[in-house]
Amino acid sequence: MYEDALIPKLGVVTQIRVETPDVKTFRVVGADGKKPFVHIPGQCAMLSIPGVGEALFSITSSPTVEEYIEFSIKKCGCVTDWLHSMEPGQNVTIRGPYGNGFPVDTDFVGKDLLFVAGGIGLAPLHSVINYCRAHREKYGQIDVVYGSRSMGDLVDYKEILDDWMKEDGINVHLTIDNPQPEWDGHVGFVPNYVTELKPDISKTVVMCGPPVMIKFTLAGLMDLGFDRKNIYTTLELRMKCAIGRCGRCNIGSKFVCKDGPVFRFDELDELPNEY
Amino acid sequence: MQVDKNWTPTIVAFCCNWCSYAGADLSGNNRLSYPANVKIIRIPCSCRLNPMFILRAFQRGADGVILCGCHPGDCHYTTGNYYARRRMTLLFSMLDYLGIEKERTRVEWVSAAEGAKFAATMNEFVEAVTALGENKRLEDFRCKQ
Amino acid sequence: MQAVIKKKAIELLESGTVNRVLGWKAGEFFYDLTPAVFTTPEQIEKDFVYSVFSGANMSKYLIDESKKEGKVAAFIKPCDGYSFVQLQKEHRIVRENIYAVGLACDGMCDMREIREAGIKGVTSVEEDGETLKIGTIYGEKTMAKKDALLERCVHCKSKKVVDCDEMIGENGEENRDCGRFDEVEKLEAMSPDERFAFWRSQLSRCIRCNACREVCPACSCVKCVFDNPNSGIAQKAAASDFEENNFHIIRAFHVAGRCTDCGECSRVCPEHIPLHLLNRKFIKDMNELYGFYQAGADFESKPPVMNYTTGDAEPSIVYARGGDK
Amino acid sequence: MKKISKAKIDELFKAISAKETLYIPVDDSEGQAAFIPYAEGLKMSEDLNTVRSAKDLFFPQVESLVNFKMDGKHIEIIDAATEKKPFVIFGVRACDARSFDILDRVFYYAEPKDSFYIERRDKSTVVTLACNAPEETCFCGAFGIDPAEPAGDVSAWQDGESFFFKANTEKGEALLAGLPLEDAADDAADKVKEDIRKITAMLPLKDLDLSKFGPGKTQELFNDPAWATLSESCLGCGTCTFVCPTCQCFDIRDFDGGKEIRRYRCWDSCMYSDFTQMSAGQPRPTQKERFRQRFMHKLVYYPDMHEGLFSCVGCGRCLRKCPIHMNIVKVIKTIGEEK
Amino acid sequence: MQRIGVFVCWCGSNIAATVDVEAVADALSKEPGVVFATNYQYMCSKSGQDMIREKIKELGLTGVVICSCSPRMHEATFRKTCESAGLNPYMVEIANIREQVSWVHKDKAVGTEKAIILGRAAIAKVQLNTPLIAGQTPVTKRALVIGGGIAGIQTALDIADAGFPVDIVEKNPTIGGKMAQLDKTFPTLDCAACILTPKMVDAGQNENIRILSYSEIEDVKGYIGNFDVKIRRKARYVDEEKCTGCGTCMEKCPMKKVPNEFNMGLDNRTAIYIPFAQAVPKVATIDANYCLKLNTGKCGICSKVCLADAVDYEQKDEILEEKYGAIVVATGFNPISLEKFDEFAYSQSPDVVSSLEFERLMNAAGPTGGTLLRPSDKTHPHTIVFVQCVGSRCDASAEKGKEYCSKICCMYTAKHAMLTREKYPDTEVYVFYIDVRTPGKGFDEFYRRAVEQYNVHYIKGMVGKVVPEGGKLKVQASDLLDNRQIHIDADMVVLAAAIEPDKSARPLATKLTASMDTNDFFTEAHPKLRPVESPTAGIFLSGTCQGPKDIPETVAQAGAAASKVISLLVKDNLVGNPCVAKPDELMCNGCSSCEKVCPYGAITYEDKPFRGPNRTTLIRRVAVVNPAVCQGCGACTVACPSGAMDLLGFSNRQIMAEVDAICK
Repeated sequence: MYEDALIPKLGVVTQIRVETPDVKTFRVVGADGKKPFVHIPGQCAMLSIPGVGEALFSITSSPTVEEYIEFSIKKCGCVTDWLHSMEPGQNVTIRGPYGNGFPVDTDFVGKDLLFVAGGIGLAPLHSVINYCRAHREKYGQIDVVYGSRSMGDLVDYKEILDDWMKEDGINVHLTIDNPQPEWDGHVGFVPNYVTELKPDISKTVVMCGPPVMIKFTLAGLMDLGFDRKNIYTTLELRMKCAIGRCGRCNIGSKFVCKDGPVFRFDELDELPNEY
Repeated sequence: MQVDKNWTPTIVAFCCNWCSYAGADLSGNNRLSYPANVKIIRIPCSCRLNPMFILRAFQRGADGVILCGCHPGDCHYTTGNYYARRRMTLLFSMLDYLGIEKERTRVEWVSAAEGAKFAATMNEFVEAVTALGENKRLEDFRCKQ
Repeated sequence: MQAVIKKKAIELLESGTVNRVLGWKAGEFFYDLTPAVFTTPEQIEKDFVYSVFSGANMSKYLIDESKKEGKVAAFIKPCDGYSFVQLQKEHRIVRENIYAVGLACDGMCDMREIREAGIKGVTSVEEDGETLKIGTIYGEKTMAKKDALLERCVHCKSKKVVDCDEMIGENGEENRDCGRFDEVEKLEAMSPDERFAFWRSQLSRCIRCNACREVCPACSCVKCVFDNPNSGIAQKAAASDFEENNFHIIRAFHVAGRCTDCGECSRVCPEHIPLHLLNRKFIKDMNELYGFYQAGADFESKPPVMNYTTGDAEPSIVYARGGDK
Repeated sequence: MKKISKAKIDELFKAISAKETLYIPVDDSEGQAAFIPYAEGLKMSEDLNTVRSAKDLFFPQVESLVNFKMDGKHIEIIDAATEKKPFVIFGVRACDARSFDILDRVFYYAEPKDSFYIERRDKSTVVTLACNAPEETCFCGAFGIDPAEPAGDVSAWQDGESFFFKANTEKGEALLAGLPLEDAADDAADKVKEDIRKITAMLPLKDLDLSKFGPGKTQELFNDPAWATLSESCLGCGTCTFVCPTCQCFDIRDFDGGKEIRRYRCWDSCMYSDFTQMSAGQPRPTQKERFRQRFMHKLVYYPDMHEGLFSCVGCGRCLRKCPIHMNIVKVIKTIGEEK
Repeated sequence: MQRIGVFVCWCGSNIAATVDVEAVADALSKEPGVVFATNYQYMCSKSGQDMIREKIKELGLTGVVICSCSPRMHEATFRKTCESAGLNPYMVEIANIREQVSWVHKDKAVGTEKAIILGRAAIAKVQLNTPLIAGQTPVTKRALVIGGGIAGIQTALDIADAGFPVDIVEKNPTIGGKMAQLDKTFPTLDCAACILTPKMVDAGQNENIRILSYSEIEDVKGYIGNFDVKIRRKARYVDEEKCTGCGTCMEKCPMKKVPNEFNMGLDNRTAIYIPFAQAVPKVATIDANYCLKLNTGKCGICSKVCLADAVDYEQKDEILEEKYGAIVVATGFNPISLEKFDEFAYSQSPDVVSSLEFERLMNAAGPTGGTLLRPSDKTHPHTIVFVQCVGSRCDASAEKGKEYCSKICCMYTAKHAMLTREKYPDTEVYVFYIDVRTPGKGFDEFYRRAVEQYNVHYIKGMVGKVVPEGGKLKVQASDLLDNRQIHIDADMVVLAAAIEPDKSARPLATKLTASMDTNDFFTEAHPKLRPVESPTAGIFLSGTCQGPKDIPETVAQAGAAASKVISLLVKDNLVGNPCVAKPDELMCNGCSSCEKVCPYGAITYEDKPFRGPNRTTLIRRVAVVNPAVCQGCGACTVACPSGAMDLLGFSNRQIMAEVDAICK
């Protein structure tokens, strides 16, 4: 078999979990039944269905999981539609991991971490949060602010309730956009909730979510006096190769696929505003 | 041209729902046989046939494409086959201009009562295409094994 | 001519008739004029050029320009004029926002013809009657202007500007005897094998750069079927012979009856594929089978592919025409 | 240095093509030069350069990556790569020879490596040819390229009577070793070089000033208002990209042929509106952003990533082929002019 | 991806004998998306249908493929079956393995292979099917009849009789049309007025009928069941409500030299007039072209003498806006202008008349009070030559006249000849004809009576020239049967002028987006099966606007059109065919290509705002298809260069998927 980074490996989807009406989590192993590769939290992989297309997804499972990798995927195009319609046992092709990932073993060590996520934006953070939970001793306090349109749109809700919220040293703050009869938690948009919580400016912040959420949360954090050096986010642009060659995902001289997808805001400030 | 004795062409027949598809059914009702390599695709009217479909068929391995519709003047939608007639005339002329065998494409008007004509037309068309051999000029190598 | 046009452009700007002028802007060399929008008399004085290299058909730019604030002045050569009218018929341009100045034209030159005549490293050109005096880094060369003309000008079908607000120069007449179908006839006279070989040798050079499509005033679709992932036939590069043929056949078919034969597709093709011969084949067939039709010659007529008569020729007429197998 | 009389050039071509495929520039029926495999009777083009650059031979417009077979839930991955045979390209100009360096940094040296490209590069021998008659559109000098001293595995020169050859690499030496060549003095081509340099000194674009461009200029140039006017008439076609020897963007697509699904990559252009289109948005929504991307990449981003090397070689193809005559020289002069 | 169930039918042995149904089901079960495949003896039987229903529910099928007989046979059946199981009926596809496989191919291996391929094609199509829901549109229960001749009157009466309100729009001051001008009618020779005027009165008095006379159609918008029509009520300068039709104004009007169109200009009328005694509505109208008051400001006599105070010189045109569910076109015909037929001296001698003029000359209410007198000298003509086919059945290259047969001329000429001979036995009557066409009940007997009983001289041949000379008309003609030249000195020559659609028809057709043939006759939806409907849904055709007809045919078609209208208006809602064209407005250019080929006028354009780059808004012209009007032929989908127009149920991708599956 010819070897090239663009030639994928075979994978098998062994489990599909319905998270929300439009998000499913797919568990993938290699053709040999083992975990296809080792990754760093925040990295991505290319999944494809031959004839339908190839697309980049962030890996949602923590590197600490030894058996498989997982992807939480929202239905929003032809590849995702196809993935959503398939059943366990289906082959897919996979290549990766790609990107830089979060500095979990360097910059994050010893820091208080604040994770801010909106909707499907939890997917890339899920991997980091679980990694940090697994290496709890390396980090300070962990806060998670997570919001969605409604209760039904909260990804990983069960895990958050059963595991995260029951754990010491991790505070989860959930919010939904509009009131719902079954909901007794916070109601309101994520950026406002973050400001309401008045996080300490020494925290390292990791954000992922829709562009408006990022924009207003960032503004809120700036008002609180945060340093842009301590705020991270992950970006998404159109990609074909995911290895810095096809020429699509550059922002100025940086490729999102290779130099990203994780960027600090002070790094982004140096780049042209084209993302 | 060398023709493999066992080779049979793939023929796609686009038939309008109102006349020709019914004509094809009638040739079935009357047990008038025609070669099995003719496969019919039902379209509402001959004017639904986009030249893209014809080229697509050749790309995917068809050796002949035939369009059957109501006789001019009898279109269920009054004017559909008149448009189809102009479009196909121009398309066939263009294919011929590109050096693609003009015998591979054909338009035939078959009414719902002309079961015999349908069968005869198909027999004759299959024969003509068989004589031409495989479609090489509009094939796509990626659709072959 | 250039002086008159520049004067007119400045006059239109200064009188407030228009707030900008679509024209040709000087480049690095005498021949590389770029379509540009001029907003001040100073810009026009400095950079506006009208010469035998102002061949570009600018009517397609009017699709966007005519939808902007205020009126734009456009200079319309006869062949551009057909596209200009055709685009109006297709409701693609807002006529009220355009001040159209018709230009009498006696042919535009093609740099490619000059280069193919073996003249290299050109730096200047001077029109001396029917001769072009061409300065090059390898010394001065001369060439008859008629040999340097664009293909479409050699077979100029009309010198008539169909629709304009005023003319510079005398408006001319249609010339149906321009011989533009001679090449098509030559091909028709060949055997199918020869024709196939001819078109393979041409179309196999296609690099699918889409220049023909992007420059074509009839190809003004919001999104081309070949770019639309949902069309089922989207393609980016011709990955097989079939796709080369398919693209050019479908493109010619989509513009059939709307193509004014402006010849831009062939002018811009980096591989010099005679694409106009495909469009002209359709035009010739339509003329012969359904009566003479010139797209963009009027505001009312229906293109032959969107029309019919009960007595039209049957498709089998094709078997009777063209060369034998 | 070696030489061969011009009358015997066919013998040389025959000798090379007897061993491996030899590509030479040949005029086609419409007078367009292209690199095609040598066969007896083919004459080398008189044109300075081919319409498409020599990059095609290493990075072809369409390249099969892998095939798949689908059967129910099962996918089979099938090798699509065919073994690449060694080949020689003859008559590559100095500009195109530089373009290989530029492409190498993306496909050859950067991790992960591109096996397809590397295999072709490794199996090829590049014979360059000095430019006796540069065109007015040439500006390779602006990038420090000397058309009288082309790089490549073998450099070649021609005068009225002979071709002269000098091997620059081991591969080049190996090629020359087996060929029917005569020995020549080391300075045999000096007269040719001198003539060429006389001409390059007269080229109209010889003084193209690139000082405004290069690494670290992103912030300075990105918001220049001139991008809007320069891109105004751009049609958004891919001509410049596809004739460019250094453009390397590609798309990866699947084609379901019914029997097998073929995954291939093909050239793409950052000038196309769908290049960066996502279902959620478009970071380069108008032609201005797409146009700017192409030139910023060549003049700023690429140099940023690759030690100041510009991703343009001054071959002049875009100057000749752009349907509306917008090109990198106009961009350099407009954006680069003192404000 | 769909979850597809495949059901292969044996059709007893009809399919199973030449197709290995088990192998077909087995092969198809392996196709992508197929979750279930089976075969069964009679899929269309109750138990077969029950199985389909069960499997849909049990397996949550989203698509069904049935390999069976022709879809023309049982597609509707299986769609209903699936619908009853909760599956959208348009998620069903049929692979025709009976008529197109088992019945035409005798070799079982060959048949089985083809059946599998057709099954694959159906599966490939179903993969791309989308649930379709037929749209419903409410129906305005009111009809519009355009034209108040016998066709319009009859249609209106029949619709009104069924209880629906009808408006008749008539451009003239009265209804009645051409039939009102006729004297007697063939072949029974009863008087036209005697049979027509009671109908006119009925129409005038019917509670459900409103007659809008002296009115024209200004604009038509909308579609079947929901037309919005603007009607121009032309100023008649007389208040219709007040006018009693007493006629005093006509007596006093000083402007008496207005050519009387009702009598074909053979006499005069006044500027204020009621066209004829039995006019409905019987209301005076001022002819603005001739009225002294309106033209010079001086006069006003009619106003002074009107006891009802009905005259209003200030009246203006009014625009009435009404809603209708159906429109009937009954615009009728006119004889062609004879200007181009100079050889018959029509414009040189007043004694050369058209048949309609002759009709008035014979009529008791006509200019001569029913005595046949030559217009020139009011003397009794003794020799009359009738010329048939004047302007009918002409060569297309002659550039005058019509190519078609006007159908009624043979019979009315026989009638004229017969009536002349009966009233004035001393008159010699010659009829020149090319063919005498008398296919109709009692027609040929009638013609033979003219020849045999009344001794009318029928001569096969054409009149070459008529020259007025010394009070006579020198007729030169040829007798084709005897092969000789004939010269007749006639007193009168009567020309059977061809008939053509009324001039108002073409602009009206444009407003209605109804199609017309090259002769300006309205085209019917199907020449055989839908002869009284226009291809544009909701537009119906009555009378000669569709083609030449005599009175009984006209009345028959009028009734047929009325019944079609009634069957439309009784519905509260119209359920459409969901397989209609659908434009993708993001792709649409608004270039109008689709509109040009749509035979139904189903496509209109709208300027719509779209999101442009950088938060701008772009206004673009895009096509809008009215699903209530579209019939789903697909002509537009091919005309559309951008591929924006697609046909639901037969989309580009669906058809290409079938092609792919077949050619695989």
